[in-house]
Amino acid sequence: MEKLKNIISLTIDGQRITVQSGTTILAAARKLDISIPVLCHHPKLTATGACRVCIVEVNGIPVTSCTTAAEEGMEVITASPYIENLRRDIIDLILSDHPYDCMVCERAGSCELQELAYKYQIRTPVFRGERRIYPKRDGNPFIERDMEKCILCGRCVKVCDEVQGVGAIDYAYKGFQTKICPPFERDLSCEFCGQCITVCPTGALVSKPSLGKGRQQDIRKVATICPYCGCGCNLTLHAHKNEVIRTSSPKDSINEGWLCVKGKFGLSFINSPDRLKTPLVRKNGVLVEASWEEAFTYTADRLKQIRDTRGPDAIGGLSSARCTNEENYLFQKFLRAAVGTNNVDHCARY
Amino acid sequence: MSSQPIEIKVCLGTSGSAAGGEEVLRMFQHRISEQGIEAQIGRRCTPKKVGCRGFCSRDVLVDIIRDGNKTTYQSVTPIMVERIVQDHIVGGTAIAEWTVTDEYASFHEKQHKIVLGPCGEIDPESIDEYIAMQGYLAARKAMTRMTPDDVIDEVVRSGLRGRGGSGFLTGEKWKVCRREEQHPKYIICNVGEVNRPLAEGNPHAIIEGLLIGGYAICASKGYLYIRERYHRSVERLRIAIEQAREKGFIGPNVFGTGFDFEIEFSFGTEAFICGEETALMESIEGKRAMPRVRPPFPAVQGLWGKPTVINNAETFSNIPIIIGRGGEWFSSIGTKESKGTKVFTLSGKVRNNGLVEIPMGMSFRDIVYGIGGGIEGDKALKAIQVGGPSGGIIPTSMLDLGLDYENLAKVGSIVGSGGMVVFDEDDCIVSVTKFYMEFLQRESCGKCTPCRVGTRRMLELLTKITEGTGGDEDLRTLERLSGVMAATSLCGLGRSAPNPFLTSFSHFKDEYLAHIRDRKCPAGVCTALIIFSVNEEQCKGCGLCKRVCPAKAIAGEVKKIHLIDPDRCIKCGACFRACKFKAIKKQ
Amino acid sequence: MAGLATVFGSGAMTNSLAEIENNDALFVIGSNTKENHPIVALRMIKAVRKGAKLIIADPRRVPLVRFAHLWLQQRPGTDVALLNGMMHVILNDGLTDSAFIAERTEGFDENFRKNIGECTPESAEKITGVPKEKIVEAARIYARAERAGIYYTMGITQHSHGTDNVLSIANLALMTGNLGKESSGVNPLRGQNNVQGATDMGCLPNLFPGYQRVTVPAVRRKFEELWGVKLPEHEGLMANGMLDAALEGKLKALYIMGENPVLSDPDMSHTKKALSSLDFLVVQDIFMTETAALAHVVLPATSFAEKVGTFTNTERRVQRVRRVVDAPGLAMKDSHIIMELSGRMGYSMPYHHTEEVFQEIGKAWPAMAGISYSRLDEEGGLQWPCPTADHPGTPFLFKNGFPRGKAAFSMVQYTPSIEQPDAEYPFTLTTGRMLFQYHGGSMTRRVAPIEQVAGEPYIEINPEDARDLAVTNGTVVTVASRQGSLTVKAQVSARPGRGVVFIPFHFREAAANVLTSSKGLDPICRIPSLKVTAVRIEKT
Amino acid sequence: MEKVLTKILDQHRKEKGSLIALLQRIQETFGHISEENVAWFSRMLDIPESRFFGVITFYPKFRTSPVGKNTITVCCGAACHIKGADKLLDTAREALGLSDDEDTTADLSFTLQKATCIGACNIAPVVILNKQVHAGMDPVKVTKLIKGYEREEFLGYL
Repeated sequence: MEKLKNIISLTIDGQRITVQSGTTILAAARKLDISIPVLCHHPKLTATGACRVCIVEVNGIPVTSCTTAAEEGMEVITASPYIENLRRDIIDLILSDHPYDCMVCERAGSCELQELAYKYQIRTPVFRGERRIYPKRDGNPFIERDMEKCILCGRCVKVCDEVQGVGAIDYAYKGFQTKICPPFERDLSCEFCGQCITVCPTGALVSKPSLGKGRQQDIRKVATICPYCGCGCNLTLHAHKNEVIRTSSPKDSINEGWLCVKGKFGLSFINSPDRLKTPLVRKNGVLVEASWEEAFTYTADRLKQIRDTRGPDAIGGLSSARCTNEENYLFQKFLRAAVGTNNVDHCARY
Repeated sequence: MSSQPIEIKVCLGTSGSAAGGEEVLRMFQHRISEQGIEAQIGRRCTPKKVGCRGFCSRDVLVDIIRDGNKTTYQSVTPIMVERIVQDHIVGGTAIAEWTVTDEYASFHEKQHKIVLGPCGEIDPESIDEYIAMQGYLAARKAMTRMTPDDVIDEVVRSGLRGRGGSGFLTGEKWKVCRREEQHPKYIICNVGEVNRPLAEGNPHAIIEGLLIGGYAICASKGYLYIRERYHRSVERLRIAIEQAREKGFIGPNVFGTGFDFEIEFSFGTEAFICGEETALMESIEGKRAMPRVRPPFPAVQGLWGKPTVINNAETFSNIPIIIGRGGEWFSSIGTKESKGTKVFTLSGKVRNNGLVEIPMGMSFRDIVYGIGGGIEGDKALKAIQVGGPSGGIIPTSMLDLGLDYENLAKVGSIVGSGGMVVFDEDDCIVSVTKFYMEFLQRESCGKCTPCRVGTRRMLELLTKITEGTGGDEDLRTLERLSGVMAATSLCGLGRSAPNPFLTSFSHFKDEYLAHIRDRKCPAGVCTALIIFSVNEEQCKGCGLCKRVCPAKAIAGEVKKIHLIDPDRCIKCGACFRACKFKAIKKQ
Repeated sequence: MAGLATVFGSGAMTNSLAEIENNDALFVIGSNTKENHPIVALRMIKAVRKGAKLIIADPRRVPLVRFAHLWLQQRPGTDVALLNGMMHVILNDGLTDSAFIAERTEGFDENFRKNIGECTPESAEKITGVPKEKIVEAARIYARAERAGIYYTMGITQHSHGTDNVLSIANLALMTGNLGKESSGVNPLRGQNNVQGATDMGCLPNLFPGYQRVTVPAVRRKFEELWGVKLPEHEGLMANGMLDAALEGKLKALYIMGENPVLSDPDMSHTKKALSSLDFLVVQDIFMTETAALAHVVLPATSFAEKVGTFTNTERRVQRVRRVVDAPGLAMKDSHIIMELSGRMGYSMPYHHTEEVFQEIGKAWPAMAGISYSRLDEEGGLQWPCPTADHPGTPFLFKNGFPRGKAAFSMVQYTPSIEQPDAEYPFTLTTGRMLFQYHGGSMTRRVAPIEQVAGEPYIEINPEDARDLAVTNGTVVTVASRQGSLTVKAQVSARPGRGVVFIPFHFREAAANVLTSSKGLDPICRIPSLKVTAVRIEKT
Repeated sequence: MEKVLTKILDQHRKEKGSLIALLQRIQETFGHISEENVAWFSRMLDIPESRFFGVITFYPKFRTSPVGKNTITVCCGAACHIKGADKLLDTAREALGLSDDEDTTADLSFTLQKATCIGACNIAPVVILNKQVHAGMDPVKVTKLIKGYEREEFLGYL
């Protein structure tokens, strides 16, 4: 039972707010629509406190707002010149160990680091120095892992462990050499759910099949539903011209923004060259291309003929669990109303 | 003729052993039994091992206690044992030329040995000897006559602060944990590298302190976190635990009070970051030692998510003394805010390297020149680094500063767990700073940005300077970087990592500028900035330099002046060291 | 679904996916959730992380077992014995919810109790191979939990006694009152994106849209009015009945939309033979499937990404499908094809927009009357029943009672599966899906990266069996059943228990349904027994 | 092999030890922690291999390649550093014929390691050969130490 004593009030940038005890400063600030930049924080994962970008000032001391719980009477300043300078320098440090290849990066335009570099106008870092170079590329066919772009926020490690329950990757080595990788630096071998791509703030983890297929600004995004199992995951399909090149999922959906390998990577069948593109009619034992008119006429004639000679119950229909409600409705209506039989079923009704 | 037994105490600390202590002890045992010495003189001779008494530069140290007189021999080797046995043990005459000199007395005189007191006196593997000097009385007193709150009050009264680094008031920390309602609770003793002499010399004091602490916060389990490779410390603590368990001091129903307490080892492996409390807990849990964000503090949510107190072995060693003699007594030692004593490993270019315990507030001058006996080879003192790798560098001008938590904080340093390294005129401050930064960047866990990237960038900039390619702007960048790291790093390692640079830069700015503007290393250490050449007036043409030069960079005929080819010279310094006529110049 | 409908009067997941994470206990039986419903599994893992107890009953060590508190490895097809054993414990320990039983159920009578009383954990252990301690523990965890949910899939239904399994599960839930509340219920997880919808829409021989019986005159009259045409009075044939009728020459034409029964139905040669004996076969699909290859007319249809409409997911949530790209070539929307054919057959279906169809569904079935495209666009998805425009949808069912009044206990006794291993066919084959592939593979097998990591069929063999057969990873073996045989590479794995083997059914080159039997259908819902087939394994 | 692993596993389960304790035991037994052994324990304990690898690579003590019969550790703490630890390291490397990126001799007789401070600052510089600490070392002593040891028999792991 939550009691009233668990309610605390504090001020953030001079605005008063009342929150449940245990609420972080970051969460409280967001309630006030005060934006604090973050890189390692992710609302669906446990706090890490690693990137330090979300620092705010409490009693003159910088604390990470993503991990510090609000306290009664706390006075928080989110963007004093002192804090903004520190923040800028932290981002600068991250950029000093990050490749400057936004021009070819898949995430350009949707990269959280790029966004911060832009906001703080960091063109060349003050803190220049050696950058991690990893010549080896991961051979798995789904996830491009460019660890030079990794800012070690740890979101991927946490999502893989906490959400997906797999633990395919973890931090390895330490200090400046710290690297997130599969065991013994083998190629990634996992469920390939792509959750790590979803949470990655930079271009370190991107979908391999979509590399080079379309830039963020040239993409149309359409919300729809996954065609695979019955979970009904919400998908956002990213289309470039007439091709679906990538999938993401809205984070507040019933699937909470998570997908599986099929939903995330399994939709290229849409643009498969194997797709049936024209009606086929069997002639002399062979299926040959036909016009719609020919196919419709032939089909309707044959069905009518059978119905007229053998009765409507000589005709049956099998509908599909892959088709829409509307199509299924029309299908059974067709058999019942147009053909006149209840011989309708679907294969996967069990 | 007296029948009082003769005691022979052989120092078998890390240093004593390294110097051949075991061999010396074996020699004594062998001589005494083989030659029937005991029968010959009609009394018992008991050679025994004792822990480190601190004066390690003269190891192996051996005490002979005969008829109530203690004679200490220094630098004892196995060969010397025969004569000591004959002349001193049998003959009753000490061998004056082998005994310790005045410096041994002055080394000890200015110290105030509370926790180190029994080290070097008692056999660390004997609980009876510990009990004989009132061991476990404090624990008995705490558990039978005091409530946990009383114990905490006493520790609060003593003003004891954590000896591991942060210097947080021990009693206050315990109080927070005591208040937590969640159970079980844990109490952890970190046995760090500096604590090894304590573990080796008087392990029962640590166990007793841990036991009292466990009682005070109502923990049921104590952990001894220690690196596995400290074999001797581990072994002595293990023996101590077994003995204490046999006596019923740990285990179920301690002292019949119904309090159950178990102690377990948790073996760490080498990682400097494990000095950080939360990283240490991660390590005990078997994970990568990456510090956790705080709050929540360990006293509220620590090991396995349960309330936990962590102190180091020196802190725990003080506890039986505080309970035994009272917090009031303890607080009479030291300064206003820093009570008691602190153990340091005095090392570097000081004459008397060793383990010292000083009352808080003692000046660096007294430590270096009083206890330490001054600088080796009568060179000039340059600086003192205190507080471990992330401590600060104290210049000669601050020699009269009293060593306590407040003063060190004021000069940008920390007390730390007790490292003190002395540098002389031959040491380059920039190079030393670079060395510490190299260590810190290697030991950074890599979790937070400022420390992971910052330490690397600082190292790169310092390297640039020592290589003579630095510019003034690099100093500004270093300062700016220091500010970010100190303000925003996740744990103490990153926050204190700029200390060596900040303190050395503020006191030795000229030396930095010499590297940058003059491309010179005044101490002649930074190889990129030094040139070896032959002083023609002193060269006798002996050819030794030519022979030792690995790069074949020296040419010259016998009895004629030799020359160094600067292009070939790899600046290894072999010629410099080899020349008997000081004819090689280093600039 | 027939089972659940019998008990409660409605067959669907009683609860929502989001409720899973608030379960105190989860009983997952016959469901390889982590591979087949990966996102549901994430909710289950979340529940475990929040402190829930997870019990899994499965003949294979499915990946979710990693998170389970208890894993019961029952022999394939012995679920009723296991469930009855658990109920025995619950009855014995007095863990039943008597208030719930009294108020909301019927049939909890002497006979029922006597039947359960005979099913001791000891006897269950003998049948199932699960140690009785585990049965006892599972029963107690489930019965003592405040909010307990049961989750199952084809591991329960695809048996010659699938309906019994479902009834048994329902008994367990009813007995402990785990129904009609948030986070506690009986939840069949649907294997395909719109199975729920296809069923809801009345693609069933006995039911109109909304589970309304074709044989009830009043219902029929309502639909005759709505559709303006006279409708047939008797029930039609079920899918396998149609195949049998085709073989018998009674069914002459079949119109298949978006299905591939050759691969997905049991006993492939039987299916092929049946389809080949038709006078006329029309297949409407997006790929040239094994079934389409037998057709007289193949009509190119559109994929989900090329059309608008709605899908209903496993938790009865109706959600919008939207067009992303244009269909390739001359491919046409399925609805247009049906409308065109219907017109040519003399029954005009003049819809101008898909939404008009959806509106008509609302008229046919009151439970969906409150849902509209605009609401779906705004609210993201609605769970039926949702009778009015201001109704928020129904996250969990039976809050205020069961559609049939009182829920009925059913007396269920363990009956062995039809396919029993013997000396000639000593192994029990169970089939199912793997994470990477989907169903007959017509979609996933055209995705290159998926084929790269999981493009090869295999048979899982227990390490001890493998040793006896002198088989190692990659050894090609012949697997033969009473129906047929195939060759496939062995994968030695500790997942199945001894004597059990597993083949994923996605691969046409080693189609598991060559082996399965189309006989031994469940007497009530005519579901084939795909999970238990006796096979023999030989090195080739 | 499997028997040895099972024994370690049983003991680990009995003691409810941490992952680090397990890795220490594996290394004690085999001298190093092989990929195959990690895979085996990962399977038996259902702990992802990535956790093992993360811990192994965090602590410099753990190694994934076989260790030499003898281990020479040069302390490189501050006190040892200013007293010439780098030179000792170079000397040892040369005496053992190791290149900069090798730490173990080809015949697996020696492994050379660096230690951060081992806490024997007062007797710096120190070199540890197997368990024995050698104080006040210089390059000549290091060479002697190594050459003297090379002749001795080693009882080896398992």
